[in-house]
Amino acid sequence: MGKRNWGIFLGTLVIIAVFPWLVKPVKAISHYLDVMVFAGIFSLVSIGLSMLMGYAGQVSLAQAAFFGIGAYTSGILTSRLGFNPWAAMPVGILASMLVAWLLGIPALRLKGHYLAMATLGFGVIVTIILNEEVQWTGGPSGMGDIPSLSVAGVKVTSEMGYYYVVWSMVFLALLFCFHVLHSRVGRALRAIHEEEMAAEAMGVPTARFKIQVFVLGAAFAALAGSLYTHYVTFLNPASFNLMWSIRFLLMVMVGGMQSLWGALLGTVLMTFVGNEWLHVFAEFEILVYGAILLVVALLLPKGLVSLISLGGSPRKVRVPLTDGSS
Amino acid sequence: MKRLGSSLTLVVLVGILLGVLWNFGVPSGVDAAEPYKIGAVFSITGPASFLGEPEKKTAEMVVAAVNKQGGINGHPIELIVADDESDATKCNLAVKKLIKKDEVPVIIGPSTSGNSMAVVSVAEESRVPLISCAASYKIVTPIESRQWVFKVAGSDSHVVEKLFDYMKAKGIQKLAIMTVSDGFGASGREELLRLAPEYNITIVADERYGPQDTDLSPQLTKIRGAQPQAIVNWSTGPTQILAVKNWHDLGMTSIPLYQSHGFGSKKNIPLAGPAAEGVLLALARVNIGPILPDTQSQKKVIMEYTKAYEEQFKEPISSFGGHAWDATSLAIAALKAVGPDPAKIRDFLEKTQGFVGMHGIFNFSPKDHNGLSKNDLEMVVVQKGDWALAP
Amino acid sequence: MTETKNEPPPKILELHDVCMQFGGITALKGLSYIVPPGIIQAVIGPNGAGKTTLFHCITGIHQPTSGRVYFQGVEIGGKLPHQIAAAGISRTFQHVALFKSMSVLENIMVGRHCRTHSGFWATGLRFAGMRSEEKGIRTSALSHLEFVGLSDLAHQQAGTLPLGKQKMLEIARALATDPRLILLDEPAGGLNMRETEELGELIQRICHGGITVMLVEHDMNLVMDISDQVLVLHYGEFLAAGTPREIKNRQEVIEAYLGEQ
Amino acid sequence: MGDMLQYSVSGLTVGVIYALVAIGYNVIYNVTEIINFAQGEFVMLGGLCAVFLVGTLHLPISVAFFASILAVGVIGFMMERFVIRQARDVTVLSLIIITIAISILLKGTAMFCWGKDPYSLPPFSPGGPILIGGAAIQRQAFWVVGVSALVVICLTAFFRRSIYGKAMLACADNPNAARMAGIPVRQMVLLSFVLSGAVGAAAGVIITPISLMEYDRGAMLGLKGFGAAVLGGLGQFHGALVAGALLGLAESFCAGYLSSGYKDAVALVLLLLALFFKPEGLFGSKEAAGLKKF
Repeated sequence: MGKRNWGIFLGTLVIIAVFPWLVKPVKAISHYLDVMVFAGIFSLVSIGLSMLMGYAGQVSLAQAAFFGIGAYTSGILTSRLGFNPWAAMPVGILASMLVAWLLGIPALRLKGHYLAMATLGFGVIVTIILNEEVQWTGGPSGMGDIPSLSVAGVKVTSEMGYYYVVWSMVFLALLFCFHVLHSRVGRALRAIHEEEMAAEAMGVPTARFKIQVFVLGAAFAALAGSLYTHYVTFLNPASFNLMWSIRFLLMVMVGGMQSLWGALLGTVLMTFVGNEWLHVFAEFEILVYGAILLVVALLLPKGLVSLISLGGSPRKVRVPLTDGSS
Repeated sequence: MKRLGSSLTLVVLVGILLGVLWNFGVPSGVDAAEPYKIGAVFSITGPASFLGEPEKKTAEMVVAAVNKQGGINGHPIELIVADDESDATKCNLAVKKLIKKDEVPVIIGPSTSGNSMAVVSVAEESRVPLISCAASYKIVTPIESRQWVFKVAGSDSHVVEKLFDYMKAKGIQKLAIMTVSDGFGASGREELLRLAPEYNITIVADERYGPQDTDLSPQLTKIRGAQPQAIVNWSTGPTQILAVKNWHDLGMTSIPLYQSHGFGSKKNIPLAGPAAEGVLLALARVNIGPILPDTQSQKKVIMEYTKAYEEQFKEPISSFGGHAWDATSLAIAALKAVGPDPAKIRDFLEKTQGFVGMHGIFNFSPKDHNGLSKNDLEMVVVQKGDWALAP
Repeated sequence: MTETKNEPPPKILELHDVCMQFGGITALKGLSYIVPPGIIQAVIGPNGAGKTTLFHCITGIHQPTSGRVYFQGVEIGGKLPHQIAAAGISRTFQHVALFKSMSVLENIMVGRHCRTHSGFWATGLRFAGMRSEEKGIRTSALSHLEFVGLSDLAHQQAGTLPLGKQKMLEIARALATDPRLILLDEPAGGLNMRETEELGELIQRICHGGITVMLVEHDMNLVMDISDQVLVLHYGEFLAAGTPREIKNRQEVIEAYLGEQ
Repeated sequence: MGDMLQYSVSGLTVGVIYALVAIGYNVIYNVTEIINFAQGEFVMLGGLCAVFLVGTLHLPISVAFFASILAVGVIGFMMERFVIRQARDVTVLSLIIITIAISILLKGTAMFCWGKDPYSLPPFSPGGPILIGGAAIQRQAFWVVGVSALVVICLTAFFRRSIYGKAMLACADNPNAARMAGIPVRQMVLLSFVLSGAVGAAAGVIITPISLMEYDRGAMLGLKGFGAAVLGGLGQFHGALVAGALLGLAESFCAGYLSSGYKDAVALVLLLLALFFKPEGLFGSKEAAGLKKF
């Protein structure tokens, strides 16, 4: 991974690690910790989506559905069948990956609007199933008393504890993705996004890679789902509906699609905007939310991150001659 | 140098971001007399806004009235209202914010059963009493893990028991039910299915539909095929009006149609039009103040609330607003008696007996954090565009 | 399939009665032709003769409606483009299809894709094998960069290069897949005199390196100058084939290009 | 037997509404290849405008019908003129986000103007439902089918016969060539949004008497409408009508015979099957779908 990314990676790691202690003493914003826990959970989803959309160029409006599959699998296994949460988590991830693989094969042959609509349709079907299979999912009235996570025997119920569990997962995911992106796989994904036919002609199995990155996105979303389940300890289908898929899409778009930092920044900002700062508008919240999206989509197609790296002429793409890690 | 520069700018930007958060959030100076805070979280926007909006208006009206008379022993009441937009995640965050940032000693709301369930664990862990305005019995059971949670809405089981008593008296044995596929409908359906055998009523048809369906004739046609002696439609919002219209248009008025207490808002009758004639439902007394006999102990309180609400908001009252009246009044009563201490408020609420509210006379106990029963409801029928006590 | 040492297969590419139809239009009608290995094979013909369609059929972007395509004796008609690339056929595109936002070096490194294998897990968890493979990709890409003389532009964004250099980069990217056969689709299009000369030398150097070259080109001087064999297509059909000198004064070729006298 | 007829009647009535929404998608798609995610909101606004005109201003329903169509047509005009046209780097993704943002804004504005409660409209012709063979058909259903048929005929004629219509089709196939031929492409795109708004509004007005209308009704209608548009073959009007009817019938029969809870899922499964196995739709041509560059 390039020097620049290591710099930002460590810088952000420090900020996130210190954040709870900065916020805790100040009563007025002590609840920002809870918002950041959700921001961390949603970041996992948007990192996966950024790999799929920002790098491989495939749009998906089904991330909330995979988020839901992970959440409900964990919920059902732990509250109904007595699994240990840590054991249920990989099962949820595998289930979500399998579903993503089955959907991906036909869906990823499509492009643009068609792919958007196929993933959107699938997402709504999942919400309907969660609503209808009452005996398993508790249906619309939801499923409660799900055990919370426990690390080394200690129940992680405090926000602070959960904050570190979630954000450590986020940084592991970031590390994994950066390593993938700074390798032949990352180049292949960007090639698919740029000129799919040329990539195929150069030997990149574009169909297989698109499905693999789609499955990776689903895996991250399912992991986030499990973390969400054991944090809120209550699930209802409305938390995984189409509106949430649109929110994840917007978090990645607003932040900026060409880098994972964009997805992270977009997620944190949109989580705060959606849950915190817009309250001052109270009734007008929905209007302001729509207006922000419109302005960003119209004026900042490259997202907020592009503001940071707007250094004069299109900057040279830094690929250090010597491999970062050697 | 260039590389280090751009990574530094990112770190600096995030720093500024934190700075903005820092001072943006800090409140200005402290008020004069220490205000008693009441936290409130309602679904003011989103699909459940027909619950949250009247609840918010009522809560604000009740607090304003009390403040006009000098608040509680000289302390003004500060009502902090949060909108959870009918979303569980937002509700979870809103309640935590009320507890941590605003340090409220008592919380009223949320409006929906789903959101209430999502914050039960938060109330328990933060040991702050929460008075939910939603109906599902799961909000207060199992009681062992619901020490800090109360609810002022009659459980669906009470409404179903009232309906079944009435149907049993009419000799109805074959019943068809149609319920909307959201929290409200699912909870109603569970109670209907659970309690039917006790009144030896067999469910001959169990239909479901989406909250935004545009036409319920398929479901009603299937029900007609099952030849039930009565139909129960359990939903809120537009679908309950559609059910009445389709039931009327399909010429099924010979089979009596019962609605859930969701139909209890006055606005629904003009919307359903003449088709609503003869529709039966079990309602809390808040909706039928004028036709209550004067001897009814709740009548006075209900008439005052109805007059005040309709004067201020120029729209008919809704039974959901009544829930907020009960919750707010209970919170105020507790604050008046024991002051802003969460634990004391909890104990006071648990011991409250004979509290005259909109939805009945509340008799709380360590085992029952709802305090209502089926006798707090009346069987009502729609006659000539208005409520009338059912024969 | 082992090649016997002394007697290389007589043909590297064989087209057997290849047809290609798009709805009503027939782009290729029953084309049969054999390309011997180690030569520069030009393919010429007026616009719409089916040259690019032929390239698409060979590289798997289109599946021939009927007929068969053999590469080194193995049928590749039904295969996907990335499988054909792995088999040893690479190409450039008529309208340069570079990965514009990626760097020059990264473009070439993508060419190395079919010669390497570490997947998501290997790269994500940085297995040892993957790191050495990355180094191998880098050094190989740098050598191909050297071959086409673009070393000083390694970190330049591909999209910002002038057209001439972009064409060279595309050739370097194709070479990076270690092909046995390389298809160049109008490489000289839009180049000036000097650039065309350089291109001619590069193509000859590629051929001397043991890679068979198929060249679709309108610049007749370049074609006649460097090709060993010339195939002429006309409205999707075989018109003529032979050495540049034979083709130059064939009457039907002149008519096909200049129209009836 | 009566049930079958009843299911098909209610299925057709709802299906025709999906068809009108699908036609709204096609009108814009035909010219710009944009999928307008705010199409459902046009329908909602049409219904609520009519509610305002009839309920508050006490205008006769016929005047309200055309006034609503005009009003939402103007909204379509403003949407294209002041938003879509300003979009800089027009990628599929940014267009999806822009139209979603507009749908959220329209929904928010409707929430302020009309509040959150459902509204109804008096049926166009009063009187109870007509009983035919055990099935009760509401009079409004005849209006729904009638108006929809009228819209399809007018649009097909417009696109086939009139010079404007042909110009709009030309823009879809090849905007640059159309510009070369002197067709003002910008005006054609603008006209497509206005037309799509009008068609959406028509659907909104005629369905409101049957199924009521509220501020957030647009989303599901939009989704079902898109399903019909794809099933019928994007860009095909008669395809949209047939596919819409099919979708409505499938939903109604599923509710009748299978489980009413999975009714919406049936429509979406049909959408997915169409997208996966017949992207060009029932009536589209393979090449047309293939050539559409996304």
